[in-house]
Amino acid sequence: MPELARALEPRIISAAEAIREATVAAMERDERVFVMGEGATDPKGIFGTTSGLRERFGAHRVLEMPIAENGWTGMAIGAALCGQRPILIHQRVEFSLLAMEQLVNNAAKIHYVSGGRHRAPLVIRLIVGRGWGQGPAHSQSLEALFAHVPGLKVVMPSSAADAKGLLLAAVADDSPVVFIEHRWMHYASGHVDPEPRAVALDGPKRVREGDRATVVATSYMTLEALQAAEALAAAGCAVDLFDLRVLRPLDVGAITASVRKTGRLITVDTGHATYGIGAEVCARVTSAAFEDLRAAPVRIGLPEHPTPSARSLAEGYYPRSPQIAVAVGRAAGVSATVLEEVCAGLARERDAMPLDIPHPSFKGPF
Amino acid sequence: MPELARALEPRIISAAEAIREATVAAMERDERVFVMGEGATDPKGIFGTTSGLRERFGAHRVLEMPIAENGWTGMAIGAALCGQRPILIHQRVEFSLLAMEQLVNNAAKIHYVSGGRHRAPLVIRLIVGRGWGQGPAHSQSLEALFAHVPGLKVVMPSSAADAKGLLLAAVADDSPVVFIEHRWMHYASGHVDPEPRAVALDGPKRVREGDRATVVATSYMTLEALQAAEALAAAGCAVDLFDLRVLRPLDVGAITASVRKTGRLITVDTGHATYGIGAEVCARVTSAAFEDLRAAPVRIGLPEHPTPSARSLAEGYYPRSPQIAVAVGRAAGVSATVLEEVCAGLARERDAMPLDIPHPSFKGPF
Amino acid sequence: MTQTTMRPTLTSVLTPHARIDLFRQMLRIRRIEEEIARRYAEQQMRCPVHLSVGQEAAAVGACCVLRATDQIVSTHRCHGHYLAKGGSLNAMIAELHGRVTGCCSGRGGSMHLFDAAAGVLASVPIVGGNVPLAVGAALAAKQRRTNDVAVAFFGDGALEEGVVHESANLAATHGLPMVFFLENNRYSVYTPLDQRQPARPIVAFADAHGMPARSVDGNDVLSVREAMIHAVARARRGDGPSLVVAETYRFLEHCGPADDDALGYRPAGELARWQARCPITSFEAYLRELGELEDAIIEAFKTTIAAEIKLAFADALAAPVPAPETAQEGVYA
Amino acid sequence: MTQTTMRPTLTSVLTPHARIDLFRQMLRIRRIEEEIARRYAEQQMRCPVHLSVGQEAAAVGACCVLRATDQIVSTHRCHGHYLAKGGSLNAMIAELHGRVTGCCSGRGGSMHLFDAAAGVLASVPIVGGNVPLAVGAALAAKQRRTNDVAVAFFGDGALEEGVVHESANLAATHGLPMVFFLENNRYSVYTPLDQRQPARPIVAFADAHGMPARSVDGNDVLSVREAMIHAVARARRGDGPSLVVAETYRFLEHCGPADDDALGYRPAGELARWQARCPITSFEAYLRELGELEDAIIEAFKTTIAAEIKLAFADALAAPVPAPETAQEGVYA
Ligand SMILES: Cc1ncc(C[n+]2csc(CCOP(=O)(O)OP(=O)(O)O)c2C)c(N)n1
Ligand SMILES: Cc1ncc(C[n+]2csc(CCOP(=O)(O)OP(=O)(O)O)c2C)c(N)n1
Ligand SMILES: [Mg+2]
Ligand SMILES: [Mg+2]
Repeated sequence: MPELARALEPRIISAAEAIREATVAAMERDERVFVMGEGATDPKGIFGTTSGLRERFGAHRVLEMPIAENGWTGMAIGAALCGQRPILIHQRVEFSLLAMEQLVNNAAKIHYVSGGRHRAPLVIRLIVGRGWGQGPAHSQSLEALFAHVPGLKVVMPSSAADAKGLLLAAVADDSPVVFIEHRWMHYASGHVDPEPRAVALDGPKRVREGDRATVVATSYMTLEALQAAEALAAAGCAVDLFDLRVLRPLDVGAITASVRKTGRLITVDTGHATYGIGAEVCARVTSAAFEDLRAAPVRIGLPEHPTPSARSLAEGYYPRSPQIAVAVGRAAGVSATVLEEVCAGLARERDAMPLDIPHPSFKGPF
Repeated sequence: MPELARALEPRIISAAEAIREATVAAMERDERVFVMGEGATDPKGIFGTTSGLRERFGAHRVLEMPIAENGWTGMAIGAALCGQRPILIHQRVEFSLLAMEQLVNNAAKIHYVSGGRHRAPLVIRLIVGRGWGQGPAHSQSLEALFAHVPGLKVVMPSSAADAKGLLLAAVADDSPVVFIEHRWMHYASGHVDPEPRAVALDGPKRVREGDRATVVATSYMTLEALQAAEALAAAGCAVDLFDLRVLRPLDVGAITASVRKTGRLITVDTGHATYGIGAEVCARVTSAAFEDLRAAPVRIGLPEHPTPSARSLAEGYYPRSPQIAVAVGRAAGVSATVLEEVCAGLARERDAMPLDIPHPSFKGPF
Repeated sequence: MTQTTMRPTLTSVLTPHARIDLFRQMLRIRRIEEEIARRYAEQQMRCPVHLSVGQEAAAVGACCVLRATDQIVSTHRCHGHYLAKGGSLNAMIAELHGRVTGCCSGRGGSMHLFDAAAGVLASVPIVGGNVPLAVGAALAAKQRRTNDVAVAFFGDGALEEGVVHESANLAATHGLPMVFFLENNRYSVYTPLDQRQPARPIVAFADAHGMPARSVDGNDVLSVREAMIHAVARARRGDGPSLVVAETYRFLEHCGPADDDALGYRPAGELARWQARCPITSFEAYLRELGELEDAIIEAFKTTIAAEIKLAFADALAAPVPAPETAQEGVYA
Repeated sequence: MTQTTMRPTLTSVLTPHARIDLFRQMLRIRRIEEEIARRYAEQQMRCPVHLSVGQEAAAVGACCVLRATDQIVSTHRCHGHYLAKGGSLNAMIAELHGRVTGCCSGRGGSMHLFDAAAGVLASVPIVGGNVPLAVGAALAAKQRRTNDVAVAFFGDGALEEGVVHESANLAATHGLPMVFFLENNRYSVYTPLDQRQPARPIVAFADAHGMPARSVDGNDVLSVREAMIHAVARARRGDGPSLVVAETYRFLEHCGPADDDALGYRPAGELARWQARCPITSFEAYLRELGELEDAIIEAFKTTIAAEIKLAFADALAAPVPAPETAQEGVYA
């Protein structure tokens, strides 16, 4: 393929590969950047996102960590205060619960409390979300815990391109950024700019346009919502779909503008609904666009119980595109018969995929 | 005083004393109940709430703890699984961040994950809120972090009577209950039933009645909101004021009914507003009573930055009764001039009290 | 370092029958794990599995000196401990299959095995997170004066978690009836010990927390048992906790059914060296030497075990899956 | 236990002038703390204060061997460390008064002292939470090849926190240039050591994490200095971390300005016994014996220090408080 054609050709890679690319670029660009985590150097390389880094950048920049999450989170903060720019990785968000003290009391506050003198430029990569029967302590999506804390930035990409661009921006940011990756998002593939171009951490992105309703989704749920939105659009009901992307600091300006137009708001996020991401989006947008809201906002999230391991229970646990389509369609006034057809189509698509695995390449169990 | 008269006489004690009374009663009633914490046996007895317990119940039921929050939280869970009923105490909510892993992964989930076979009947007492220049890591109100987690119950009392009754219910509950005490709430005094009568963990309590707006407050902010509500009532604007009390499981039934009547909702809580308690209350009530809402719900909470230590900065940090009155009065359509008067009165009351201490008996710094 | 020399005690004298039973138990665990591995690819067990093949002597040697009311707390790698302590095989296999008859009614999967009747208090998938639960069980035993002991199983990786140190300090300070049982299989997932901890005798952990320790050949069921007899006796006497370190090795991959030697994270020949010290074949050889074990007995064991396993899988597959509408039940007690 | 016997090294030889300066530094810290205590009741310093009276030899002995680019990380009880490392007195007193001229612009209060120029990286009010920050500073020094070392100050209570063990393991495994400096003042708030930790030599902590340790009379500034010389040299050589335990005692209440002996949590006579071993008066006696110190010098020190303190308080009180509308600034960098 001639060079120019190749440059114009879409370059389809997975989000996991995009994360790896962003990491390589950040490390090449700035020698203060280093990577640390349990498994960062192992043969699986954290879902492939760190594969080969140690060989490329050496052991002093790609650090294998003992099982001591609080300790090495504090260590990263200390190194960041001294001018380094660590990227921390927790293979499961649950492990990072051990590091909450360091993240909430030190990382989030040290810039503020020092009157702006200290900087803690670290990126904390957390992997959330569903897996193969992982059970309740290996499958949570706890982004709301981090999003509540002033001083942290919280980012959730939903595409390969954003995974790369937002991670680059996170590494370049002088504040601590919690970068949350849904496990199934790792398999999202798409065109990714070969250049290391940061995507600003400046708020939601509209991924589909329409005027019948406003849908706000996070991370992997953006993909489910997109399927729903496309099926609805085919049935004549086009909606605005936003990928929230930056949970904190939260900017709902574009969403509010959309709701002013559509009069309806539906949120779809990856965590528990109660005291979750959708609650804030609904509360804030309701405040800002009350007069234009024509129906009560609707939230879709996980039900209020832990993740069960058994497949038969996990089935109903995770909202999928048909449920989203129903909620959105109802809000947008789509007739019951049309909605039934839309859902049937989505359900057929969904059922063609295994329930507890994200991608045919996924062989479980890890 | 003759006995009958004494029985009818209001028995005014502080919430801190009420907590101590509840603990004594629970320990007397059930020998499986025991108390543990850093400082549980020391001369200050955790704001007086554990004073004398060790002398009364012995060292095997009142355990002094090393500075190892995650360890002894796990220890408590293990003891609870074996039939004991521990009461854990963290003098600052920040210390409990070290125990998030045990609380979120084990305590909250073990009953569910075991198909109902395991029980973890523990009470985790957390002290939140403001103090004398404590700075950012000794003053947070992080109830939203716990309230987001299914499997935990989360309770916040606002009066001495409720402190006693709700704590008794928490100890009797077979699920883990996070019992959150605002530091200034400890000084709230009132009549407390001498008998150990539990107050069911079943939802909000209406503490004032009116039809101009619905105000929902948590813990210490209920007291500030009550002052505002009383001043407004005196100016002819009576509102429904609810003390939320049980943050999880959340029951907004009575609040929704009230909003159907008043058409206005204002939430006032002790934590950060964004992704906070008020967001959920607003989102949920908006869903349930959308048709009857006549204005956008209003949230009052902490601003989106850490607690500064300096008094001049703390001043504006904590919302007080005048701000609440303004928000409520505006929502309820009180005229600007009336509102100004109301606020001036409240500000006079407020300014008569020192800013950073809760009670004249408080001598700082602890 | 408190490496008390081993001296046989009265209780440590074993009848040939008891010795053979230790062999049978190890063989049983091995066979069960192997069957799980064999069937895993069928994708009926849809949860991560951390198999304990190679570490059977630790599980059996530790649990054989415990009574049913003694409590153990296990990890992600819990099958062996659960079985050695007397946990129900059927409830375990059903759990791996996500069935209502599972020990967690299908809600937990392989990393949450427990059996109240057998004294398997809980298994916990968060490394180190199980250890303080055992401290709590020991505290409850002391408070309730049951004279039971609690045993925390944990791996070499767990030693890196602060909570394990906190637990040791708590147990030692409060003189609790408990044993810290460390299976040093030298790896945390793919990372060898020397990349995660400094070079020093692992038993120094116990010194730091003022408790006695003993390090034993974890592939020798009798050595493990011997060390546990002392540790458990000490705990039951009310003299407080101690540490037992069992030096052992995992034969299969960290998580999943396969052999992973090809990945290259183990030094060449290391796996083979340890396989040559297989806890089961070496104990078999020893018992044969003593004249206590012969082909017929082994065959009989194998037959019984095979039947039991077959039944457990058949029962599991025949059992209903939990009804979706039950998913919301039982969040609160 | 690696209690290397003390051997004087070249660097450990002190000139009389340097010796006197150690005295002056301790006296200065004492006087500053006393002035804070004296003025605390005026309620102009509206934040908790954890005074270090009695522990001056630890702070000065530890910091006197460090250079400005070496980093220390301190705790809630940070005044002494901050001053000994060269932190600005004016910025500290202003911080306690919540003024814009404070080292944290008034936002942190007494428990958040730091001074970038002096190498006081941070002070942290969460027990143990500061220690991994020092590990990170040591890591940065290694990655950036600065040849600086990092020192984590912590108390006996912090030893109970898992994160301190995690930090030790991290520093040892990665061979980081760092010193764990433990001030054992025997109490955590009101709770004595024996209610919180088992009986065992505290230096066993270091063995558990494969690093050398030395326990010294923490009220003897020369002993502390001597131990630090070895520990810092080792770190700077690239040989990894070590532990120094300074045995010492707190004279005032845990938090606040008062003497709290009347509360009864200290055994009768204990405080008096330690006061008799006051690090300052005993060093003074020693220097007088050497003939290096006399009344005139001491008086001169006192005068200078008093003037400096007076100025610091006056400056603080004269400085503006932060404007309320700035409270929202600087959440993100
Ligand atoms: C807190 C925490 N961090 C990381 C993990 C991921 N993880 C699962 S098992 C494991 C290795 C544990 O090693 P070890 O304790 O030696 O047990 P082994 O697997 O060797 O039996 C790790 C790191 C986890 N489960 N929990
Ligand atoms: C994680 C945590 N738990 C509890 C506290 C409350 N606290 C403040 S200082 C202190 C005692 C610390 O003792 P030690 O480490 O010996 O230091 P010292 O006060 O003796 O200097 C405690 C328990 C805290 N700040 N952080
Ligand atoms: Mg291991
Ligand atoms: Mg101390």
